Amino acid sequence: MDSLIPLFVIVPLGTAFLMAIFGRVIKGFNKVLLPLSLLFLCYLVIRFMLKETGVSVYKVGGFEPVNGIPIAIYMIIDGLSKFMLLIISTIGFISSFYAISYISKFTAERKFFILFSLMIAGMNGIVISGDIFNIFVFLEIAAISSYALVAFGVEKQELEASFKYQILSGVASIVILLSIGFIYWQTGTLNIADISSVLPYKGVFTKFVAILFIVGFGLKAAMFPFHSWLPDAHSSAPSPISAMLSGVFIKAVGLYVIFRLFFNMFAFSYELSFMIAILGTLSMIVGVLLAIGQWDIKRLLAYHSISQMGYVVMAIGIGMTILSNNGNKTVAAFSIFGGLYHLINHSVFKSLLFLNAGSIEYSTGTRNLRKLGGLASVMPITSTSSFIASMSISGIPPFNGFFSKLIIIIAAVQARYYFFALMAVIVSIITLGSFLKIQKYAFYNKDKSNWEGKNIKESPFSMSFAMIILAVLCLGLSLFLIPTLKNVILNPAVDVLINGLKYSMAVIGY
Amino acid sequence: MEIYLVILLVLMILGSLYSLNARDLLSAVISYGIVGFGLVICFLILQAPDLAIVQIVVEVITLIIMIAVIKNTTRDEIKKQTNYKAAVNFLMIVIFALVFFYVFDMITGALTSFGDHFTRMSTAYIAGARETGSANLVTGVIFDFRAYDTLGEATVLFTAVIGILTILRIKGRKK
Amino acid sequence: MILFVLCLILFIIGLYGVVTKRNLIKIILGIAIMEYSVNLFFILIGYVKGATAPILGKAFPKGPFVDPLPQAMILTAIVIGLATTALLLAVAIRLYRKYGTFDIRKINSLKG
Amino acid sequence: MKGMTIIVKKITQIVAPLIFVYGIYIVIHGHLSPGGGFAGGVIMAGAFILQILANGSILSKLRKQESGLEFLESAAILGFLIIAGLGLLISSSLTFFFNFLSKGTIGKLISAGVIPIENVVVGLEVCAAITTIFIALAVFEKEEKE
Repeated sequence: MDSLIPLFVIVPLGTAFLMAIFGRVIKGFNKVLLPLSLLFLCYLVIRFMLKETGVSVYKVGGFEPVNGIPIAIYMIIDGLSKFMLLIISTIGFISSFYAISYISKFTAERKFFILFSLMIAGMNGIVISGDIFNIFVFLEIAAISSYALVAFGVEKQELEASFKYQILSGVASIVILLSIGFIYWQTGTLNIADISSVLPYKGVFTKFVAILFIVGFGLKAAMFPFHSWLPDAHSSAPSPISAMLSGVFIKAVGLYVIFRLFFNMFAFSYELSFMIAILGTLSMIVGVLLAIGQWDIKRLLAYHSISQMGYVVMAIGIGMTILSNNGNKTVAAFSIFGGLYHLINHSVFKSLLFLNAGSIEYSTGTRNLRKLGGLASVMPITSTSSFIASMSISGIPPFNGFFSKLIIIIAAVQARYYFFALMAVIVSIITLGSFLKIQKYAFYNKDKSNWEGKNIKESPFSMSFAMIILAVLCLGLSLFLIPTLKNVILNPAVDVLINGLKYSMAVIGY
Repeated sequence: MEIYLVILLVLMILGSLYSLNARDLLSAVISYGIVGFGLVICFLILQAPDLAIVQIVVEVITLIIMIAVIKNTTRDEIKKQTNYKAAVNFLMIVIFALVFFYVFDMITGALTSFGDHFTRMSTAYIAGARETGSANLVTGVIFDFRAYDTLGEATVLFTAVIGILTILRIKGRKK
Repeated sequence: MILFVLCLILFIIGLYGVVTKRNLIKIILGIAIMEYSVNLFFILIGYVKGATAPILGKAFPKGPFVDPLPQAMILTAIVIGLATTALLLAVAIRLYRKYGTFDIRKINSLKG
Repeated sequence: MKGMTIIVKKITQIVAPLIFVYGIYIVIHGHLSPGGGFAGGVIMAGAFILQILANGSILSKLRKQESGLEFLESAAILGFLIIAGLGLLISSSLTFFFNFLSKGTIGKLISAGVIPIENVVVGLEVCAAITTIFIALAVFEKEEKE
């Protein structure tokens, strides 16, 4: 079973290279191969989830540790990696399936599918890697393919968004490389587990490097002071890519690495964890406030991404502060559970909302809410699924978003962070207002004058099908609270974070 | 030997400052070459011939590409306007630099000084040269011990090529 | 330590270029300078006094070697830097065709 | 682009093949002396770029998507992945990136197992990639006008 780990990188990379060679010659090759390969990855993850419970370690090249020091690049699959891999491959499969019809409006479909596959390969590489420099390399694969995908339409706005994104993300990459340099200077190793056993827990050095990492990966994850690139980039990309970027990319590239490094590599201090919780709260508030005045659907959704990621960061930050104070571990676990649950929920409903926006744009040719109206009668699938997703993101029972937000709020109250809990409630209410606006202006008002005389139809099969699956998942994810599912998917991931220092024990044995 | 490096680095810093403040884009790009070629000599002094070769050819290609871009567009720098925003940005950078170097000064105690590097992971890479059979240890590391990184690196280049071809399409959408 | 400080000054200068310059090409140069300074930083870390280049063979002495791992990492980083710079230039040339200028403040069709 | 004077063209005709051969040398001796797939690949690309710059007439015939180059690049990097994957299939412990050929003696041209092969594959990939990047950026202007 362990020897199947490299397939998570080999399959998407091989798919991309094969598409580059044969895609030009064989008709329809790309459209079949990419969803199939992602479906295979889904199967592989689920197999891993069911068969493997502990930590699987794979040494690339087969080099055993010398004198107890690991020398090979390690591929590691534990609960958190499996959780992220599940999100990447499911959302990736659904978005690629959606893209089959959607992308026919663009030229150079083959390049779209190649870049899509490379992005998946980059994210999978990050998630299964146990080596910081390796994480950097795969981060660059994912980032460069996303730059190109953001600019895929090559119009004014898309190029501009891509340029801004590239500049900020490029600075972030360099800062990450610099901090890897500092780590290497101090420890002489690159393996995360080995670093955690060598790095001094206290001291200015550790804090300094931790802050450099927060700046680097915070820029990639669009946390509060670094959020300015996200609305441009996510709203300019083609819709399946917006769904991938908002739903998966910022989590796998930004948040996942922050969690991994802070829980498993640094022993975090109280100040840093409190800072993370504050940053999360601020992104939550700022994102939702900036979203109020937006009339472009995708831009509005992009701002809500900042806000919803704020929930996740806040919940994890609260968990970290409790852990660093040696507080009640159950509360910390509950808070982190809420954060991770909200992470997977967000990736489902936010991708669905972006796919809805794409479907509206596909049929009507505009994203401006003022120019839409009364679409409920002509686009039933889009409007219904959009309604489900909107209710889910605003936290209305019985949809999944309600449960995760409730858990986060309860955890914040239990941890006596009443201010955070209050903010979470208020932000949730504003979110509801914002999404009622979308529902009203796009689907349910009676004003049909904007598209009088135009022939507007429901989107084609592959797009509708993708939206239906995600809408069902929106309801289905509520079932993740059932103990059987919880024990397979969420609890192993929470365990990895709660018992952070067991990681190096499991990987290198000391 | 350290003194040569210091002189080179000062030269590189002056080159980079001139490059960023030049009134003409072509001279900006050419003085940027000072930084790149200075780096080549630094690599040679620091016993990294592999990197020196790669850096010199990459620098030449980068300069050619940049000059090709400037030749196809414009050489003129934007007219300077002093406004408060630029001043604020400049001040921010200065403050950032001060804080950065203050903290850097604090942490240097925890780090080995120049030339006293100790190896942990790469002890085995040096000792295990026979295992790879490669006389060039750097090649041994990039193609054997850490070949997986190299696969990623080659993929980055592949991605960039596909991305550039994507971005330079004339028409993005079908009519 | 003076070498590390000078190297990091180069890093700050690159950052200064990215933050304060308005010309797209200058911003790209700033990013490239930052990239170079980090490359140099790694090699400075890996240097061992009196050691030789890590190559076995007749022409090369068999003394202590400098650390090959930072060199391998920077080999990777140089190529990645080339890729990012090229992609940035491609976008810059497209933007110039669309807007007729390299001024980032005139390139502002996205608002809000 | 018109290209350069006759002197430059003639000298390029002599120099470019030499640069190309030097690039091949660097690639093949990657495991013995400084250099390797990346350096050699870029040098090889440099030979092509020199030819293109000197003889403008080549540039006017080129398209942005030189399909041959793109094919070469994709095939080379697929080859790299296949070599890595072969290790997975051949070794008994299913090791990705297993060096499955005999190591030979250090310092000989044919030694170090799969490293020289990987060097050649990477060299081809880099050469094709850099040339494509240059052509794409240089030809873009011309294609836009058409």
